[in-house]
Amino acid sequence: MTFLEILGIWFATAMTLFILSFLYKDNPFYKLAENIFVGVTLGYSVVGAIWKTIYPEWVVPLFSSDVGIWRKGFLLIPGVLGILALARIIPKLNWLSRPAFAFVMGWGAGVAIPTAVDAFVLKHTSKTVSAILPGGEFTFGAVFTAFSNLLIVVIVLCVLVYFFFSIEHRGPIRVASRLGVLFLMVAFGIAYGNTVMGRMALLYNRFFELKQNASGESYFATPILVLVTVLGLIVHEVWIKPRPPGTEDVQLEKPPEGAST
Amino acid sequence: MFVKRTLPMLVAFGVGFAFALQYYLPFSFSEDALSATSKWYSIIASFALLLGIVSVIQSHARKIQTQSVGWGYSLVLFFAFASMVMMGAFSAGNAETPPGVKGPIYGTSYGWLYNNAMIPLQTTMFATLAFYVASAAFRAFRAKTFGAFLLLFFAVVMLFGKASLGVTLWDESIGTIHASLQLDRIIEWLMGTLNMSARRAILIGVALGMIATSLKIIFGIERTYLGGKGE
Amino acid sequence: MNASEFFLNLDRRWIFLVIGLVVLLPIVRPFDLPGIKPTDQSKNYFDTMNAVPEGTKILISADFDPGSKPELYPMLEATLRHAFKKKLRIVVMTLWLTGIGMVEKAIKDNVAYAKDHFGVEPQEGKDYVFIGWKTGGSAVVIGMGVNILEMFSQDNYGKPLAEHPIMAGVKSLKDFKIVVSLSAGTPGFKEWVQYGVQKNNLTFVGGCTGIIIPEAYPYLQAGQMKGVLGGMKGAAEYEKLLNIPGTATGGMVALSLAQFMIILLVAACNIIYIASGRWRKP
Amino acid sequence: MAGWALWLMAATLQQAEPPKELEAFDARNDDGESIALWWAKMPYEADGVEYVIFASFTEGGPTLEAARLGSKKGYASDRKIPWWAGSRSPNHHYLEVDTDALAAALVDLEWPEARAVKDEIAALEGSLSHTTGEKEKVEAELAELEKIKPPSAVADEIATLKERLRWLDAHRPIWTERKRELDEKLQTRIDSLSDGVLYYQVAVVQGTQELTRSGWVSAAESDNLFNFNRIHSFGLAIVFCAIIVAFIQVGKRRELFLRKIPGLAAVDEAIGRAVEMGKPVYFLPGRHDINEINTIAAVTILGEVAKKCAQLGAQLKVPHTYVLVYAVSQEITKQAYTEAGRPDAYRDDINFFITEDQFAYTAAVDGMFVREKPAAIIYMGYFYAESLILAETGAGIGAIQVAGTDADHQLPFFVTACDYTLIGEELYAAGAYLSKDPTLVGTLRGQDVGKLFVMAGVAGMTFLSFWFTVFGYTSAIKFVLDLVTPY
Repeated sequence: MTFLEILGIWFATAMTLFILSFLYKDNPFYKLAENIFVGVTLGYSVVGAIWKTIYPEWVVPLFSSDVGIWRKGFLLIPGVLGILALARIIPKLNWLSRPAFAFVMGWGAGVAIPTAVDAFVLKHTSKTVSAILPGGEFTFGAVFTAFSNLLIVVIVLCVLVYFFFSIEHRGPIRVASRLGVLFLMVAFGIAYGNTVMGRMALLYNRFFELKQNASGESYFATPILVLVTVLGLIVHEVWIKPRPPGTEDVQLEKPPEGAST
Repeated sequence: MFVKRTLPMLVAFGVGFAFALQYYLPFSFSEDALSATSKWYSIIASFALLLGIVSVIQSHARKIQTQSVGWGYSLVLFFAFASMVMMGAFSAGNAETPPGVKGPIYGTSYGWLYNNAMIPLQTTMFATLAFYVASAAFRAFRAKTFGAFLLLFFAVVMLFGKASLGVTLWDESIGTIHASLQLDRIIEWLMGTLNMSARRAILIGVALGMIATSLKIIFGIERTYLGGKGE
Repeated sequence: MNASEFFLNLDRRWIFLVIGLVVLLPIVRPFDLPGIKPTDQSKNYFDTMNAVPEGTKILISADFDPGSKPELYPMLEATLRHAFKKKLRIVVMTLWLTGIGMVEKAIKDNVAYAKDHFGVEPQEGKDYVFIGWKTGGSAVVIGMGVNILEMFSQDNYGKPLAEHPIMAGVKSLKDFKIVVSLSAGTPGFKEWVQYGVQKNNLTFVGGCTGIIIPEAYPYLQAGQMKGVLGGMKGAAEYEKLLNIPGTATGGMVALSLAQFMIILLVAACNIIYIASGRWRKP
Repeated sequence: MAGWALWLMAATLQQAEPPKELEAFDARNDDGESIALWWAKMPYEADGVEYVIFASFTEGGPTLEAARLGSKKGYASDRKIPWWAGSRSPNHHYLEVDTDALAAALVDLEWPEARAVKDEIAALEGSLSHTTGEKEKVEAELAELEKIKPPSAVADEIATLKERLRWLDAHRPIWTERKRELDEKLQTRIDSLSDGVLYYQVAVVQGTQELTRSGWVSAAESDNLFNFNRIHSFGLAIVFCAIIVAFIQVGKRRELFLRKIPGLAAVDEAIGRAVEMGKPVYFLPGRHDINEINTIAAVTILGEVAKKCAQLGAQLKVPHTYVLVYAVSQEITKQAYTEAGRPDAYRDDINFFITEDQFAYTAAVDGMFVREKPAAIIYMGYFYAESLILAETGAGIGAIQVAGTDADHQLPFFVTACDYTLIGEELYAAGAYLSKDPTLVGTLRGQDVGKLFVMAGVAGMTFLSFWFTVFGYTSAIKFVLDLVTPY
C-alpha cells in the first residue's frame, strides 16, 4: 500500500472513532470530527455547485457555439435570478431577491398540485378499492384476502377521520378517530420494528471496517487509535478541569438580548 | 411597491399556474419547459449556496477574531473547507481519476478527501442510529396507554420476525402447523395490510394539505416567504 | 432509589454499551447460531463450486468497491477459501478500479488461512494469480472471450501473464470451468451474462449486494446464472454450507442478537414497569 | 394429429390475407414524436408469426423495417390508458412508432450522401468528446514540465505538448462548426423529404418468409394540446382547488370551529418553560428545500413560533441545511419579531446556515443540543434518517420536544422519541391553528371537505366493486376503477 492509502485508512479510522466517542459524551475529539465534517461537506457542496451545476449546466452552454441564441437568452434567467438571490447579503437590496424566491416557490407549488392529486390521492384510492374481492375459488385463503382488503378500507377511512380538523370529534366520529389513532400506533410499531435491522447493519458495517483496519497492513490503525481516543477521554475527564456547568462552550459572544424582558 | 411586492406575487402566480397546468399538456414546448426549469432551479440554488457559505464564514470568522470559546474548532472547519475546495478545483470536481491519468491512489486528491473523510464520517453518523434506535425503544416502549402498548407490541413482533434466529424458532414450532402461519407470511401481512393502509391514509391527507398550501402560495394568500403577510 | 427505579431510568449509555458489544462480538470472533437456512440459490452457488474436481481452473471477478465491502468481501473470502480447500486453480480479476486493494488483501489473507486451516500451500502463478484491472467493463469481458492474454498481457504486479504456469492452455473465457462475478453494480454480473456467458456458453455463478438481487432473477430463470449469493445473508449462507463461520455469519448473528437484545430490554422494562405499579398512576 | 395441425396452419398461412382495418394516426396525448398503427386481429396469428412494419417517405418508395411485433402481442387491450382515451379492444393490434428516429434512418435510402454525412457527424462527435478537457490536461502537464530544471532536458517533450496544444486550438472550433453545419444539412434534407408525413405497410412474416403485405397508410405526427389520459386527474384537481378556494371565502365571513391539536398547545408551554429556565428554543425546519410544500408549511409555523418567542422573550435558534430556506426564514423571523412589537430583540444569528450534508448537519446540531441544552426543540417539516438521532439526543438532555412531519417513514421515530408529534396533515394545519387567521382556517375546512370527498369515493367504490364482483360484472369494475387510476 502506498503512504497515502495508509494515511487514508488512519484518517478514516480516527474519524469513525471520534464520532462514536460522542455516544459516551461530548468531547474534544467529537468536536474536531464534527468541524472537519461540516467543513468538508461545505467544500463538497461548493465544488459540486460549481463543477457539477454552474459550470456544465450554465457556463458551458452560455459560451458554447452549439447553443442557439434563444436558449442562451433563457439560460440568462436562472443566472440573473441566482445572482439576485445573492442580494440578500446586502440588507438594503434584500428585496431584489424576491423574484427569485417567488419563482422557486411558485414553481414548487405549481408542480405539487397535480403530483399530489395523481401520486397521492388517485394512486392510493385506486389501490385501496381495486381488489376488494379476489376472484377464483371460495377457500379460506380467499376469504382471508377479502377480509384483509376490507380491513385496509376500514383503516384508511378511520385514519382519515382522525385528520378532520374542523369538526368536533364526538359520537361516532370520536369512535372512528380513536380507532384511527390506534391503527396509526400499530402502523408505527410495525415500521419501527422493521427498520431496526437496517440500522444494526449500518453499525455492523462500521465495525467491520474498523476490524479490517486493525491489521498489520494498515499499521494497526484501529487498536492504536482506540487507545489514543480512550486515553484522550480519560485525560480530558480527569486532568482538564471541567468548567462550571452552563458556561461550558456555549457560544455567548453577545449577551442573548432576546432573553431579557 | 410594484417591484417589491406585486411583481414577486405575479411571478409566483404565473409560474405556479403554468406548471400546475403543465402536467396535463403533453406538447413538446410544455415538456421542454418543465425540464428546462427544473435545471433552472438547481442553478439558482447553486448560486444561492454562496449566501450560505458567506454566512458560515462570517460567523466562524467572528469567533476566531474574538477568540471566543472553541475558536480553534472554527479554524479546523476553515481548514477542512479550504482543502476540500482546493482539491476539488484541482481535480475539476472528479473524485475518480479519468483512465490513463496518474492520480494519488486510484483517484484524485479530492477523491482521497471524499473517501477518507466524508464517507467514513457520513456512514458513522448514520450508524449511530443503531444505538439510538435501541435506547429510544428502551425509554419509550412502555405500556402506559393502550396505544403505547400497541406500538411496542407490534414493534417487538417485527423485531422477532426480522431476526433470522426468530424466524427459525417460530417456523420450527408454530410454523409447522400450517404453511400460512410461517413467520415471513405474517410479517408480509403486517406490512402489507396494517402498516400500508395507515400510511396510505396519512399520504392522502398530506396530499390535500399540499394542494391547499400550494393554492395559498399561487393565489398570494401565503406570502410569508416575502416577509410577512401584511401590506 | 430502588432497583426498579434505577432500571427504568437507566443511563442510556449502558444500552449503547450492550448494543455495541453485541454487534462487535461476532465480528471479532465469528460464531454460529441456529438461524441461517441456506436458500436454493446459495446452495446452487455452493454446489457449482463444489462439483468440479481438484485442479480445475476457475475465474473470479471481484467487481465491487469499498462501499459494498461488508456484503461482498465475505463472499470473496469464502469463495477463495472454498477454492483453496478444494485445490482449484484460480485466476482473480476486477472490473472496478477501486477493487484492486481489496482483492490483494483477500488473496494474501486467505492464502495464509489456507496454510493454517487446510494444510495446503497455494503457490502464486501456479495455483492462483491476480491479473488486476482493465478499464472498459463490458469491452473487457468481450475481449476476454476472444483472447485473455491480449486483454491482460501482465498480471497486477507487471509480470508477463504468459509466464505463469496457471495460464498454460488458457486462451479465452471458454477455458475456465466456472466464472464467478461478485458484483456491486455496473459493470458486474449483467455485463458478464450479456457479453461473456451467452457467447461462450460458460458456467456462471455470482454474488451481489442485497439491493440489486432482483436484477439477477431473470438470468437465474433463464439458466444463464447457476446460482447467486444475495447480500450479507447470501454470504452467511455460503459460509454455513462451507462450514467456516466468517464475517458474514458474524454479521447475521450480530443482527439477530441485537434485535433480541432490544426485545429483552423492552420486555424487562415493561415487566418492571408494571410490577412497580406505576402504570396505575394517571 | 400434430401433423394435421401443422398442415392446417400452413394452409391458413398460404392463403393469408393482409391485415384488415389498418390505420395510421398520430399517437394521442404525447409530445408529437410518434404515430400509432392499428389493425385487426387476424386468424393466422401464432407463435413464430410476426408482423413487420415497413416505413417510407413516399407511397411505394423504398422501405425500411420500422418495427417488428410477435403476432400474439401488442393488442390494444394491453394499452395503459383509461377507457375514455381510446379503444382497448382485445381484437386489434396497437403499435406506436417513433417517427423522428425513423425519418433519420430513412433518409439513407433517399439521399446517397446521408450515410457519409452521418458517419462524419459521428466521427466529429467522437473527436470532440475525445479531446474534451484534453487542453486543460496538456496545459497542466506543460506547467509541470516547465518547472523541471534545466529546461533543456525536457525541451523535446515541451515542444511536443505545445504542438499538441496548437493542434487542439486549431481543430476543435473547426470540428464544432462543421458538425453544426452537417446537422443542419441532414435535418433540412429530412424535412424536405418527409414533410412530417411518413408512409407505412404491415407485412406478415413467418421465419424468413413473407406471407402477405398490406397496402399503404400514412400519418403525420403532431403535438397534442391536452393529455386526455389525465382528464380525470385534471377534473379532480379543479374540484379540490374549487372546494378550498370556496372555503377560504367562507372562512373570511364567519368563524369556523377548529379542533385541538395537542402537540401545538405544547409549543406554547415549551417556549414558556425555556424562558423560565433561561435556555434557548431550537426550531428545525426540516431537510427539504424551499420549493417543497412541507418546508413552506414549516416556515409558516416558524413565523408563529418566532412571534411567541419574541413576546415571551425566549432565545430562538434555527439551524438550516438549505440556503434558500435560511434566507426565507430570516425574513420571516424578522417580520415576526416586528409584528410581536420586539424588533429590538431580533438578531441576525437567530437563523444560521450549517451545511447541506445530511449527517454533517446532524452532527453539528447534535453537538449544539448537548452543549447548549435547549429547553425546547421543535421539529417541523420533512425529515430523513436524522430524525431519531436528533430526537434521541434531544430527549437525552431533557428538552421538551414537539415534532411535526409528513415524512411517513420517520413518523414512528418522532412518535417514539418526542413528547408530541403532529402527524402528516397536521403539519399543514399547524400554521392555521397557531395564527387563527380566518383565511387559513377556511383552508382547513376546505381540506376537510376534500377528505370527505375522497372518503365518500373510497367507500362508494368499495361498495360498487363488491357489488360488481358478486354479480359478475367484471368489466364494470374496470370501468369504475379507471376513474381513480392515475395514468
